[in-house]
Amino acid sequence: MRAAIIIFPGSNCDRDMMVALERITGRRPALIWHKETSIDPVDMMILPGGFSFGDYLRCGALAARSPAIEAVIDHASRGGAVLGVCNGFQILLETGLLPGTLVRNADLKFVCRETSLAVQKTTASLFTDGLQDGQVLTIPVAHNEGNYFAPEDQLAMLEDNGQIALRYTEGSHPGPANPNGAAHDIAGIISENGRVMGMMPHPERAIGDGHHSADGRIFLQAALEGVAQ
Amino acid sequence: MQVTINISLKEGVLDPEGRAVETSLQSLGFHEASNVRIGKQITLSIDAEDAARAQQRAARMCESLLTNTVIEDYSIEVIEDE
Amino acid sequence: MQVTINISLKEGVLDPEGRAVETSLQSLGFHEASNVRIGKQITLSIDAEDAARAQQRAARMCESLLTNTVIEDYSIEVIEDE
Amino acid sequence: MSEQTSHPSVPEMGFADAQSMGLSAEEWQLILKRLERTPNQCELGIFSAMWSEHCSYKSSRRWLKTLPTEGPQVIQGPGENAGVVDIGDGLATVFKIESHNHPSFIEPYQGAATGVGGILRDVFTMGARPVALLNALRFGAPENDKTKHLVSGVVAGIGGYGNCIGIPTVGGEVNFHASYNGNILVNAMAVGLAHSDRIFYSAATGAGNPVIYVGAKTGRDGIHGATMASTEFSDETESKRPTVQVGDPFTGKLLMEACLELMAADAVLSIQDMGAAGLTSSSVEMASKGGLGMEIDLDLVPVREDGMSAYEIMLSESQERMLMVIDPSQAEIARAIFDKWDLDFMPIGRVTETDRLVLLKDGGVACDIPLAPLVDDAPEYDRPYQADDTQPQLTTAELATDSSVSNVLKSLIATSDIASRRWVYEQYDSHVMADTMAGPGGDAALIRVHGTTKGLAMSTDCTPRYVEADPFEGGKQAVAESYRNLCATGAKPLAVTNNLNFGNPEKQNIMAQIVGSVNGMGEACRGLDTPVVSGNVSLYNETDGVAIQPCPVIGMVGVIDDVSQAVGIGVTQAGTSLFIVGQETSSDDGWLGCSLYARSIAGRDGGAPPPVTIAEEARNGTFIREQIALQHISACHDISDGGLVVAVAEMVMAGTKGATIQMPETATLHGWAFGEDQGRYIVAVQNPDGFSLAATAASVPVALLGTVTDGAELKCGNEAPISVSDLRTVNEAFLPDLMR
Ligand SMILES: Nc1ncnc2c1ncn2[C@@H]1O[C@H](COP(=O)(O)OP(=O)(O)O)[C@@H](O)[C@H]1O
Ligand SMILES: [Mg+2]
Repeated sequence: MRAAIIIFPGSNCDRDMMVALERITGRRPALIWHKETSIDPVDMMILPGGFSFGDYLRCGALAARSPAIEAVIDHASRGGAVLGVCNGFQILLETGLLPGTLVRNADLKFVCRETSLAVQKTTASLFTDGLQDGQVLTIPVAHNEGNYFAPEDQLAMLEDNGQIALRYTEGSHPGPANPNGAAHDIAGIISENGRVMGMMPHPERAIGDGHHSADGRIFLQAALEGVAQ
Repeated sequence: MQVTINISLKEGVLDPEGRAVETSLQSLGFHEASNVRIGKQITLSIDAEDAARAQQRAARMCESLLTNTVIEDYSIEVIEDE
Repeated sequence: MQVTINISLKEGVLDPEGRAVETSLQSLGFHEASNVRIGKQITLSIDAEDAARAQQRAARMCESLLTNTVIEDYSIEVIEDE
Repeated sequence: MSEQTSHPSVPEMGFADAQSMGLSAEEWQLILKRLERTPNQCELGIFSAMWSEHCSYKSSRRWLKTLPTEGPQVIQGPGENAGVVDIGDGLATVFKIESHNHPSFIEPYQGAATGVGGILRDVFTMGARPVALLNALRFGAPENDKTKHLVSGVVAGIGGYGNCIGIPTVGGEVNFHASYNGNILVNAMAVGLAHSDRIFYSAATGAGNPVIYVGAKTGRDGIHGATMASTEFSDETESKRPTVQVGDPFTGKLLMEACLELMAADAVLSIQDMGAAGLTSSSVEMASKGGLGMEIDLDLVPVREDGMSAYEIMLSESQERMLMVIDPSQAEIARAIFDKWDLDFMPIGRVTETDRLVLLKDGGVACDIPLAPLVDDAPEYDRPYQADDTQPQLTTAELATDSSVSNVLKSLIATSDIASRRWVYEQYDSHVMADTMAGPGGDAALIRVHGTTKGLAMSTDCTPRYVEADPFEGGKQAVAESYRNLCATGAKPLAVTNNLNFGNPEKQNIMAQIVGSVNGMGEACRGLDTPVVSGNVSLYNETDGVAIQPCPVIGMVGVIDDVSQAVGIGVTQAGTSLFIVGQETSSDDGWLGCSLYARSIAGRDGGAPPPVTIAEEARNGTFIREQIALQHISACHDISDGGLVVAVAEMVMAGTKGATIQMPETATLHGWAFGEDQGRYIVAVQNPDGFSLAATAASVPVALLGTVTDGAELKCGNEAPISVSDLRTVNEAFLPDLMR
């Protein structure tokens, strides 16, 4: 399993993701600077969390115009696996690899806390094939713009196509299940072919070893196995 | 050339910030305020031979970076230097 | 009455966002762009008897909530309903 | 333009100019004497900035010198950008706290954000990668008009910077008191990790070496911020609204990565961030520490605006800038690194042998002054002091009320002082970097140290009402409480940083607060073996002549050898026994004077605060750490604000179980339940007999308090049980209600 993490100026979860993947697979993923125009073939490309380009203009907007993104789009168009976490999700939406947009949290505040996520296995996807339908994962979020929005018809299409892979659900946190007001409680979506996924929660911050939860490891492990299939 | 680009959310697109501002205005006693929407205004200089060209380049900038055409509309104003 | 409020950073106040956007425009090949500054544009309806009154209320809203007068300037435009 | 271009003495400055820059008549005379001529505007500005309270510590220096600063663990004490402490394995922790009080009052978001940015630069300047942020915040009364706006701006600003740059904010404190209505406190602390043999210092080396400016461009931001931070506030200053500094965490992140990369490449000889007083303090400090001079061509400084004068360039407080002396043979490598990160990299001058600071502008000399007087001859005052009357010792009997313990508990945990801070800390990314083993909500925060089993523990603390009532005991208490917070997780406290927030030192009673609390702090740090390695002083925190409650904040850092053995405050194992550590069963007449109970329940402010016995703190803390290392303790919490029963309630709310506690049959039950006697902890233990024996052996008094139960209730003696979810609801309400 070869993975590459794309680093943009302002990315700040690149190292976290690298450490998590290394702990899970024993193998260090490649780190790719955003100015690279070609990327050696890998099984999965990961867009990490953070504040690429300071979140200026719109989250992910400036990163989505980086040279390395063309290689990511190329990889995806050949059916390669792509995972975007948090800011990485925002970037994927800006590139058009996934539909919709992420706007400011409904209460206009940054939110960092644990969330409970229900896995939805309504369509085949390498990201969810190894998980159970309805399985609840406890994984933290930390973002300012995680409020998923798409026009009604597009939301209906996402539902019909089974592209909603993770939904916020009731859990142990005292606050509301949905931390940001996202439409249809969407925490993560996949592309129609199930090979590109974007999610707001940070699995790399929940891999056990002293983290509050080890459910992020379960998620990443399943995704890595899914890619290897 | 001095160019102003106004970017607003398309109708029907959720504007949590606008909504929050409206609520705050109401609670401050500005009951006459409604339909608050928050957009962006970008100003920049564009080095171009004429206004039409500046307008055209600004539109290209909007399409390729400055706006998210899924949820945003834009309008451009060019002021010629004297 | 339809009111538009343009809010911009005072001159001399650092605009990191404008700078980042400018750099990005340059690297996308828009070399003619410079002095990019990013402000806000708020649109709202104000229920008022006349334009002067709407203008006055909008200014009050700016002073008490909409702008951060330490670092921002604002201007108001009122369009009367027909 | 001509004013700055020609000779240094044109235009001539007079005393009135000096005064407008915050200098006294004596200081003006001293400048004339040292210079043997009249300074020009730029030179005068440099003197005024360097001699401001903020840069020179002229009122506090005499007392700061009395603090203990040494120990085998100390690699670098006060005097550098941040303190450096050995944590073994070839690693060091680098940390400091700093205030941004005045800017945050004027523009809360940017003030707080730039405070965070500034303290981060202090830490990575030393060659350390920042790994955690903390803060200490004081706001006015909740009902004050401005409080809500200030809270929301400051919290958003702290988060805005820390979240974006990607350093977790893991702890802090927030309190509300009317004395901060017109003068809030925003103190930010950063903690970093470095290799202990790869620390970078600011002293310039090698005459002839290039001086390089890196980072963001210089604008007219916050000119004279350092002097502003040294004068009292009034409505007039508020309306003056100086150009505030705007933080750019994105550039901050690039600058941090570029500097760390450059340091790893061995190209940096000395480095200093441009903090308060910008290019002035950085150039003066680098040159004077190196015993050398510096010549800078101001025309080469990257600027954002046209027509900036020498004065403006030297005193600008634009953010995200650094000054470095580099090895000339490494210049190309250095430039390539800064190019990669899209940052300015500009040689602007050189180190000289002259002992002078020489600034060139527009082909002329804009400044030519000797460095020695700026630093060594900076005024130092021995200000007179006279303490306010000592507070009476209030008896438990005179503060007793009729309410049941359970009812008092419910009231106390709802008060602004004790209520949950969740609304605040959920706006901070507390686990970016993925090393946060314990974030906000417990006692100390814990950050794992990569490549080792270790964890860094850290906390910020101060109880201003104690300091106000008795500066000496209050100063001791701030240290002791931080110490307890660290010990409660199992970590060994190593050293402290402090931020002395006080009113106008020219008033004798304020000066007495400073002297008393520094003395108390010193005694505690000596006794607990936690030397002071860095710090900051913020004086003149007054509005229209009314001073804040004194707030000498302590930031403490320690280490736990095996972070997987750390314990939290939440009770998680039914059947474990709860003990009070540091208290005999018989001593049930607790100290209510100056407590939150006295203030919120009995309606009585003041009274002597609980005394702190440092030897007992050390003994109890050591015992707690040993028992945690032996894994005899499954939950631990120190007893502080609100006393014993509040501490138990916090353990239950943070955990997954309930508890039953026995209460003594005594006339002074409220003293027992809510007294704020120091040096105490509550622990949950598996083996009560073994624990008691160990305590006896260590001469630590302990008393059995109760049991952790499977139910979701807290039961105090024979009183009706309170459901844990009710406790949480009451405890969580204050901030969301206030901020709604
Ligand atoms: N401003 C803040 N930022 C981050 N965390 C905070 C802040 N204020 C309080 N906290 C966290 O809330 C918890 C309770 O704070 P506090 O009551 O001051 O604790 P203690 O009394 O143990 O010192 C601590 O974990 C603290 O770190
Ligand atoms: Mg504390």
